Amino acid sequence: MSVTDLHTEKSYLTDGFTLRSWLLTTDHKRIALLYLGSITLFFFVGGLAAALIRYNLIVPEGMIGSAETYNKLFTMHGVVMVWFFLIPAIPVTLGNFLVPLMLGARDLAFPRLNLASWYLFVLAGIVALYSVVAGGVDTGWTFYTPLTSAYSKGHVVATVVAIFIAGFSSIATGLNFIITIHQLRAPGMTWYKMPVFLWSLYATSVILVLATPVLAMTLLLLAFERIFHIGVFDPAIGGDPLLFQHLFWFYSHPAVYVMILPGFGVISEIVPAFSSKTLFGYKFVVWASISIAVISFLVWGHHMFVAGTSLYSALVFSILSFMVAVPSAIKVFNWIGTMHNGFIRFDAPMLYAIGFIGLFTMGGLTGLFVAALAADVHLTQTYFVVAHFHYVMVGGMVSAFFAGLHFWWPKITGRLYPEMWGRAGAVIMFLGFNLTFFPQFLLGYLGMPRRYHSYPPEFQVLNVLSSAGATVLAVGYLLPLAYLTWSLLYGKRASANPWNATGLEWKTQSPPLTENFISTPVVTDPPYHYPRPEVAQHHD
Amino acid sequence: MTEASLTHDFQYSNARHQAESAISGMWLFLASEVLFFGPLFLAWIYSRHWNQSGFDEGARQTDLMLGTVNTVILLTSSLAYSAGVAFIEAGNRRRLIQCCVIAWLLGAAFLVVKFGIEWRHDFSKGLFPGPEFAIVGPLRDGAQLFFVFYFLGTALHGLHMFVGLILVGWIIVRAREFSPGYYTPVSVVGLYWSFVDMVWIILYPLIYLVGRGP
Amino acid sequence: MNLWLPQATTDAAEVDYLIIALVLVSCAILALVFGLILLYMIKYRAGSGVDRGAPPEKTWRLEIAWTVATLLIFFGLFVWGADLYVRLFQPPPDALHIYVVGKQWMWKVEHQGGQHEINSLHLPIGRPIQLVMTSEDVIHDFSVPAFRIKHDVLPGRYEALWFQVEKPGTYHLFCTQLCGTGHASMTGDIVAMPAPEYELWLAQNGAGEPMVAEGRILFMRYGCSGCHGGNGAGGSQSVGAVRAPALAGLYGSPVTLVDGTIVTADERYIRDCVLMPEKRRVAGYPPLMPSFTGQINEENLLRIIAYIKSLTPEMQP
Amino acid sequence: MSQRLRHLLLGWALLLVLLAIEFGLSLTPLDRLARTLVLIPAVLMAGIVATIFMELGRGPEAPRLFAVAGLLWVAILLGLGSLDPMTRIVYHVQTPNPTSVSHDFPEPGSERPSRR
Repeated sequence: MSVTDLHTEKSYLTDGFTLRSWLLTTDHKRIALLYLGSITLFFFVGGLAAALIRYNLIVPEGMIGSAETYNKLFTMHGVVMVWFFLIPAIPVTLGNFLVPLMLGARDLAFPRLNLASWYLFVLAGIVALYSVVAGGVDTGWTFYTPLTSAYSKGHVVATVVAIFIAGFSSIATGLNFIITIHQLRAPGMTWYKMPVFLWSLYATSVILVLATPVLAMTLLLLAFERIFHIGVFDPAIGGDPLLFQHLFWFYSHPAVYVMILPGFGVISEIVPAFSSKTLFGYKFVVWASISIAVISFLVWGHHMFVAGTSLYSALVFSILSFMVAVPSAIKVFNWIGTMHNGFIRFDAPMLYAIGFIGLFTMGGLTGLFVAALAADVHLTQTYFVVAHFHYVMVGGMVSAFFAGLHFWWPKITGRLYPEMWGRAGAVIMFLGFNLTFFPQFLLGYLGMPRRYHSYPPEFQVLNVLSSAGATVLAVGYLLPLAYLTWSLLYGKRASANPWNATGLEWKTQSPPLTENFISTPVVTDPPYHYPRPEVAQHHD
Repeated sequence: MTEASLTHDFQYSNARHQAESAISGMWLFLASEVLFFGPLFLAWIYSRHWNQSGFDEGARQTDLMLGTVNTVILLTSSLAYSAGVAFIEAGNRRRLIQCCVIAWLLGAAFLVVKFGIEWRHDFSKGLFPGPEFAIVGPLRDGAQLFFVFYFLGTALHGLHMFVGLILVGWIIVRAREFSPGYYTPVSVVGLYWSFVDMVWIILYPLIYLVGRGP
Repeated sequence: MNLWLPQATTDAAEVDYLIIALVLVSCAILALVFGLILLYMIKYRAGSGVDRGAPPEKTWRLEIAWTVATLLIFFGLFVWGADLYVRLFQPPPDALHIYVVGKQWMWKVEHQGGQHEINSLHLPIGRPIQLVMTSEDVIHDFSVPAFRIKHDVLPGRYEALWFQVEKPGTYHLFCTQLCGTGHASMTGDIVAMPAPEYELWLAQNGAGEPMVAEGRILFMRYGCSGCHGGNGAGGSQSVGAVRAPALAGLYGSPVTLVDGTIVTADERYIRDCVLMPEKRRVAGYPPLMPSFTGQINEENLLRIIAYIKSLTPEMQP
Repeated sequence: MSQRLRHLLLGWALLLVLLAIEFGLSLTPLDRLARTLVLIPAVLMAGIVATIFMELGRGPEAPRLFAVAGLLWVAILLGLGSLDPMTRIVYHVQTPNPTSVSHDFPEPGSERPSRR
């Protein structure tokens, strides 16, 4: 029956049912769904690798016999998760879907480029999976030379090519977003009337466009060195292996903010909506996003405090790293300030959002440990670092992704997900995550190095704890997959604005028409213009 | 693109709006390109910093004359194309085509000189880094680093030139569609063409000049 | 926690104080964040009828307040961490030098007396130890959690790492820079013992020639003495030899290079001179010295350097 | 129209002049570090291409924003990126005339017998 509804009601989903109408579409909403499918696939591929990693570490000598297999596993986990899930996830799915809707535009500035970027992404994914099938890589996702350029037996070049292509897909997306935000704002949609989600995507795109090409060239230099057995990183001829690390982190540190900034945006939409209160300190949040994008380019050296760089650069990069934490702190306080005096509802998106604030705060604070030089010397390259960036990326970014997915699910699919299941998923994910990764902070302090296939027995207890937590976390991830899929067919039909949220995307029907709006909207209200709760009561 | 009207796609309010977007987009892409070449320049700084004599010795092996001639060729090609843009702006399509053809020929000439002549000499002189590298003695390593930079830099620039030639050719083919009212592709390709020129303007001293001299 | 991870060196405790301080700051901020969230979740839940007051007008005062507060805290932590870091990486002059070579996938250690060990390092407590480390292949990292120190070990250059062990005992040594398949097996034991026991250990394991003696033999075999003279007295003295700088007393002294820069002749410098003479050429000497790259392996190079270090101007033939 | 053409030709002439300058500069007996000065004309040339050929000054402000961003970020990359090698290992000391020493001996392996 529900399927027939889909056919009857006019929306971007019912605008053509042929495979062609999907694979050759230039509709940003359909491309978002194409992307959603691809990144979900990669998320579970990377997740499988993670599961095997945790499985291996249950016993000190390693459950998986061969160290080589283990090294290939965590390399695959890193490469797939970083370039094929974390970096694209929010921008290419929620971003693609919402940027034009929130701006009151009919599509992105360059729809065909948008489709092309998806095909590039798929191509990159195929090459990456090929390199795995062909035998994999064992160099870690950081590809440090000379291990990668001369010693590794793995399929380095294939993997590098995959990342290279994926990079251009990101550049295309970022470029598209920036131009769209500059050019296609609806009448009355001034810069300071834009939702913070758009601001954070703008900041993200700046990083994508200006950092990714650096990675591209770095990988070219690496491939050249591996193919011709000579290159600028080769210490044997006076090249400098640290140059590779500088270049790699010039991209990869800002890339961390590519992962988390869109999350900030999502949370900045959800917290006001479920506190039915305007965002606290809008301009501060906006400029915090922009300054994060800029400062994130000035801190890469903190990945190299024990790598043999000069003392001076270590000092400079250390203080800059502390600076980048300030705008993040500002955001956290502003979200809490938003909750103050609000009318807080605890639907699943809000639960995910609160989980995000907690986990991200922990991730951010442990970042201070590794920014403080002397502490970093002890903690870097250990499980402390692993725990730290998983708190930011998985605890932070993935929670935000699920928060946003639940928040806009009714808009995207026209269906409501089962609320109770949603809340259960949020809670299980939060608990499972902490069970998995908190023990790793202790492991790190005690000195357990990362990327170890086997370890001294005294580390076993904490490792078993972590692996046990991982199973809970796995349930937390499989649950939404199940009930969200279920809701596609049997979920209740969603109204245009099920959350009483502000923002243009809620002013059009769910799911939206192919052309988004019947007539181009005109913006008059400031952002997050939530009526005082008394009024809000009447809405329900 | 079904709703796309003659002059502009449906998401834009008018043709000018779309033109501005396209031009801004190209500029942003070029900014990205600058960062693409950035690491190459940083590699130049590192390699020369650690191995100055050898690196400069490598630079002395390059062919200053061909390099300089090529630079002039490229500058002129860029001028020709920009003139073409000015002409179509003024509605003179015939001149546009002539300018584009000149620009195209000059660009092709650059590639012939660079890869047909200069690279051939370099290879025959055994300057490609590796076991058979010609320069021996204490300066060998630095010189090899220089030629890693040289070959990678010129190859990537050449690749950009090649793409540029295809684009300019495409403009020539489509020339009859353009008018003072609509010539966005001409301007956009022009931006790219001049940018490739710019890259060479920076590469030229890094390859031929800085290392040379007494 | 410290109960589980011994503080074996003088600096270990200091690093722990810094980490504890960081933990306290984090806990305070976490308590604030979680506390407020929980409070508001209960107090301002949609159902509750508490008076919300008027919507806030000006927010910037608060914003400035918490921005400045975080800035100050962070800056304090930076200074603390930086100060300690600088001390961690400034070896004292009187440190006992021990040579470490990393290769896939083992640690090779050589003591002054020529004693070798693999994947273990015996050292005396109560005096500063300076490791002179290099790698034969990829980047490794010498990490001893009980000492709260680690440093990458790079091919083609020396990295120094120093510490003073206070507590005797056996401590984990890890390679913490992914170095290939056997990465996890590139571990070892640091055995810290009182000075007398260390001397005893040296005596029992003193099979190998002392590094200096071996270095002297290599110095002849590689023909260094041809130009630099026996005992490195300098070429000019020895008849018919080419003019080459004297090496006696070179170690630790400042050297002016052709490009006018002045460097201190440390292990790193001497190593470069042997492998890439052109790069580190001394002012006033013709560029005649051939490069020994690929002709001397790391261990022999270490011996030659140890020999050159041992040379003093008094030792004329 | 013709005025625009004159503009372009002027820019082109300027480019050739700057090219000649850097070309000449590279042949002067400059110290190795000072020789990087030839990059200054090059940067000016790039600026001329951007402003005159690519008409950066005309049209919407977004392109100018992007151009500045590109420059700023590449400056960050090269600046912060070279901070480390420039301050690693060797401690530079100002000597009265750094070049004087290196002039006493011909560059090893260099074909040029003398430096002038």
